[in-house]
Amino acid sequence: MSFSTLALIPLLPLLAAAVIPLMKSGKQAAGVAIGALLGSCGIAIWAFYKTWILKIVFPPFSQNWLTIGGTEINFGFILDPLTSAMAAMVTFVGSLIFIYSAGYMAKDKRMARFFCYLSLFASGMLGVVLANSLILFFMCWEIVGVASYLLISFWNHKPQAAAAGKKAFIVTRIGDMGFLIGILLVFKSTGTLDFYTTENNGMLQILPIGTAFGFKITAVISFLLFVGAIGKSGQLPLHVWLPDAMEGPTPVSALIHAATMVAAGVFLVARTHPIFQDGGMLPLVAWVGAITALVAAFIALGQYDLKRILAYSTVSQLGLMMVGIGVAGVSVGMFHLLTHAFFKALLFLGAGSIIHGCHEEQDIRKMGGLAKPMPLTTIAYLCGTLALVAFPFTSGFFSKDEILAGAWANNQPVFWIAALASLMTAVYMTRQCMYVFPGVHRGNNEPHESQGIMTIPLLILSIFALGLGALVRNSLLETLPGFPAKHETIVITVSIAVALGGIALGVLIYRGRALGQAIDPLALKPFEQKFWFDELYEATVGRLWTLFIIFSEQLNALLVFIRDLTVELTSRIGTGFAIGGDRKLIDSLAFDGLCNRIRCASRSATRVQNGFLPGYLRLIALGAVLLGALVLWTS
Amino acid sequence: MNWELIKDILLATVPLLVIFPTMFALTTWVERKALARIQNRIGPNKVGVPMSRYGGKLSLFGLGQPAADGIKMLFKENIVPTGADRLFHLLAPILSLIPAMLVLCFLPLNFPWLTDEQNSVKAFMLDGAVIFFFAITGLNTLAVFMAGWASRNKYSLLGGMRAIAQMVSYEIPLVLSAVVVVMTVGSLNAGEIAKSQDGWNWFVFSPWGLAAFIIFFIASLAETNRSPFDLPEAESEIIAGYFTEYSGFKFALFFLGEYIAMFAISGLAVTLFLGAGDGPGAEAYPSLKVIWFLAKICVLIGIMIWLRGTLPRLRVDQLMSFAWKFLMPLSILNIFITGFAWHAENNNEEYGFTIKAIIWTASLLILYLTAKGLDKVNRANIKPRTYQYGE
Amino acid sequence: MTVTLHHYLILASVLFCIGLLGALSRRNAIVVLFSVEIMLNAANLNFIAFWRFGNNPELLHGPLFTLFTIAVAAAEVALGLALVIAVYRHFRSVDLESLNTLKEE
Amino acid sequence: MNEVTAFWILAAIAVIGALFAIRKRNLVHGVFSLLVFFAGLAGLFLLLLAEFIAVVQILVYAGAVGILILFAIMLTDRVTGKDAFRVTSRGSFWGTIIAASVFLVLLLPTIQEIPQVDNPSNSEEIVKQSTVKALGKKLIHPYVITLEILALLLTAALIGAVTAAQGGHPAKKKISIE
Repeated sequence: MSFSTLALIPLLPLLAAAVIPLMKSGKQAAGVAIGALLGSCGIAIWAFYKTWILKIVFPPFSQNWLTIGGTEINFGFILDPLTSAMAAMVTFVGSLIFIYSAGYMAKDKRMARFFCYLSLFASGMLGVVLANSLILFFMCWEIVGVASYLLISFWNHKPQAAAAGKKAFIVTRIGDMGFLIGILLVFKSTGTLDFYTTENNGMLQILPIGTAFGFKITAVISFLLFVGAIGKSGQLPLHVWLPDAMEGPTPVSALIHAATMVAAGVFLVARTHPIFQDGGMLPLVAWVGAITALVAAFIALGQYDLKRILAYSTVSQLGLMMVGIGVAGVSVGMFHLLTHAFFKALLFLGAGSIIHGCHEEQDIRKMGGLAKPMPLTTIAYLCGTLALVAFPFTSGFFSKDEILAGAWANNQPVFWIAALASLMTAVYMTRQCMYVFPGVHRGNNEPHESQGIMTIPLLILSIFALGLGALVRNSLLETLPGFPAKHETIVITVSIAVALGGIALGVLIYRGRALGQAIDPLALKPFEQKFWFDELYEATVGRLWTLFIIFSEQLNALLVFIRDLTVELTSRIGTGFAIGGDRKLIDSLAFDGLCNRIRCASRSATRVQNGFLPGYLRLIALGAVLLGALVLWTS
Repeated sequence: MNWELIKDILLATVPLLVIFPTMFALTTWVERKALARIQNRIGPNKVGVPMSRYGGKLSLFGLGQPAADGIKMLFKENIVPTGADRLFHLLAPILSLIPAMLVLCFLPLNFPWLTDEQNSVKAFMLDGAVIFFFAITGLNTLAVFMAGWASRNKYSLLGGMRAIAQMVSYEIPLVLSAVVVVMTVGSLNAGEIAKSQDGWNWFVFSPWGLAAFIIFFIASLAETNRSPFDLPEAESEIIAGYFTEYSGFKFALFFLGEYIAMFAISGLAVTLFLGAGDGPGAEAYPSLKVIWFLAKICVLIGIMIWLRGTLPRLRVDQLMSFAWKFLMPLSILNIFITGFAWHAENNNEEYGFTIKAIIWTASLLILYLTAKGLDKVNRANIKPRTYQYGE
Repeated sequence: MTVTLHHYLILASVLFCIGLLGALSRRNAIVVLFSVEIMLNAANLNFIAFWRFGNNPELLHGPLFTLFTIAVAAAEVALGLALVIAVYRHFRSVDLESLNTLKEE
Repeated sequence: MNEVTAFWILAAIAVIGALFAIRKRNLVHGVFSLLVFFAGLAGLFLLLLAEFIAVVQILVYAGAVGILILFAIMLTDRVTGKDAFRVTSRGSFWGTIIAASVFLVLLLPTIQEIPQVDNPSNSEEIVKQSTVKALGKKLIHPYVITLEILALLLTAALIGAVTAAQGGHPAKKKISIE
């Protein structure tokens, strides 16, 4: 496994992205993109085999990239169990999604462009996974950001899609700001940006000592890195972009919101776990994750958009991953990340298939009765649902169990929050399934099953969604660093109870209802307080806003009154003065004079912006003079 | 003061100043005579050496014609059009002559009285002589523009612009075909290029060299505004192009500059492709080298005169598309072929003659077929001319 | 007296400032463009002078950099003139004073 | 006749050429002054023993750039400034002041700090090292990527220039010879 072979993993999709613009048809483009990613997938699986089965330890690859003065900046790739597992997952799920997209986007005129963006995205994500240097990591992270922007706003003729892309880009940028400052701080305190090197052990082994802003420096760094992770992974304050991003094509949702981009934040925390540990920031990670998980689960209960429910579910699950990393180390968080990637990709692709089958209908109130016309999709979707709600012995069950066990051992409040979130997960997923599959169809068009190129990936993924957890649990927990806790009886009990209980609750609530007929059946039913939380969450902000508006209106009225009063008074006084005969004084001096003076002043202020090109040039030159003088003066 | 250097320079340059203007004078006569014979006329045959005041002279086939022309030019009135830019009008012919004279210094003429055996004189042994040659030749366009613009005459300006477009276009195949030789020799030094061809190793004897020589020769015809590429001075369209408004001595300077440029570029062709001073007996008697060099130039000039008498003038669009769509692709291809051939020959020396034969056949074939193909492609859109009011 | 690095540096700064003067004070966009060329060439002179009087002439940094600068400058002139011509097409003028659409109105 | 005299002559040519170039009312005269400046600079390069650069300077600037600018001038108006026409832009006085102060800022450090060179190479050594061959080898070995990027840049600039100068779509009208 040489450096160049490893570099092929991200380079193949990049090459594909470069070549695709030359393609004539979307079919060719899809072929190239899928071929490239399958190639990467092959290499990644080979790497996975070497690191996991043969347990070979590869030295990190690092190469000088540029030298500025005495400062050397390296870039390189690393191959360790974490990386290879992640790379194998990304390429495998990605390949399935690519294949699925070939069917999903077949009628789109801009299919080639779509595959170009997809390949670019995959290449960026694989770069993130394989990077051995924080700066390369960041660059690929930004490529991911750009590609996600392009993909989310792919249907940019829809204003919402364009806005969603913009929103995703801007919100993640806020997180990236923190990330960038964190990188600079790392570089300042360690002098290296490599995660691992063979000689001086790299950034993660030599944890910086010192303080910054009055805190321990590792704490500051890890906080800043975590800000980046919050932005990318849609954690609580910055989660708003993720549901909106559902405006993109469904395969994009599957790729971005299940397997890859949102996992990047979690991966960042996993990768720099030693810093977090040293800085004592893991409890913060766990708390942010837990609160996100709960809040997102509640929000998901009140949604009617098929994909939006899944989006909130993703936010919630990402919170659980953060909890896992926070309470029980990399292995547990990554375990959930891997299993989640499969079953969430499955769910999204299933949702895409459903939407496709229902003629681009996304509202679950207008679905229903889809089990009969779409048997394959239904089976696959139910498999994904079972895994997501952590039905015993599906893959989600194993990974969530580890998280709960770790939380029970380290942080009991977080445990209870996570358990509640899991319960809600089960409820909303059951609600969704009840809406979609049984009963009669409420939509206008006749639903139909999707074509083979879309259903086959679904079936493959559902096998993984069900079986992966049991398969990899032991080797994963052994190989990756982490401290999985012992499974107390109460943990297992709670875990099974929330899953089964949630499903039971959902079935009980929704069975036999005239779904979709009532305007808002949820608000009327006895379990409304669950949704009351959700409504409250929006109502508080809304109320506050209304209050603010009322206050502003009052203030406005007051101001209007004062203005009227002033005008009245002024006119009285003015008339008095005018009648008094000094109109000349007031007009020419106080009023016109003032106006003229203001006009003069603003004219001189606009002189710098006068469209006079030589003037601009002169200003630039003047700037150069001043800079030169400054340098002369200071040296 | 470095008297040695100055002596060297004088020894090298004075002969140039003697030989080439003399050749110019003779060439004008030869050209007129040859063209006349081609067109079934007699040509200048009257002017000779007068024997007495009252008639009777030695006509010598009109050999006195150049001298008579020169004297006429010298004493003609110098006319500057009203509204012309007087300074530029004066400078233009001078500027057109200077580069042409300057580049003559870089020809490896090997005068026997110079000690240095590689080049004419050490001061002109520039490392990048070939590039310098092209750089200086490029300045000619400026003189042409200057003349055309300064005359304040539509035809002049039109001719000047035509000339610039033509020169700039044809400079590309010119340089690209010279690159072939530079690549093979591995030097830009004219002396070294000359030396590497000694003993009949002329570049024109290899397929790519032959192709490059032909391209070079065609492009040099265009560079010096010779027929069939004499559009800038096409008298039937734009009177006399950029020197419409020139007369007398200034016109003579232009004329001289044009012919010197012809000699210079032929000299470069001889240096690059025709073995410079190499020839029968040159090994034994090095002083023969100058003779051979000049003789080869004369042959090339002869061909140019012959072509002028034979070929009709091109149209502007034909001229341009010939440069860009035919000569340029072919010369680029030729560079690649040279590279491959050089590589193959140097790496397979043990096969000797066989590999050489294969490469030569292959490159000849490729070049020939490409030329054919390009020709066909370029002619694809040309249809028989139709006349609206004719027939 | 010999010619030192200083001579070249001062000459280069004189040339640079002549170019700057042209760029700052002329109206015609083409003149401004070739003033910029004068400035670039002054910088090139500095490169070569530093190379000639510097420590490591065998590295050939000066000539190489100048070579690249010349090539880039050629590209720049081509593009710049193309833009000037495009501007001329649009405004029928290359007078920088009349090209004031950048003005805030 | 030695190096110093040559330097002063060439410097004078360059400075006068540059001054005329930016001062001439007539643009064509200005361009030819600019060419004089380029030629003077090429001479200075020769004096600095950078022979190849001097050749390239003449080839690119005098040969190509000059012609290009001339073409641009011929394609736009105002070739010759009428006498009544103002050639300097508004407030060019301030431009002069700024240029002068830039000169001061450039001059001050040059006068103050004399850069010390450990062992300046003699001219033979430099001539031996700066052959065209050495330059060519440098271009092939460490700078080949730069060279290729440059080639790409030039291609892009060429295409860009053509596109920009063409102004939108080329005319669809086909000219037939009748």
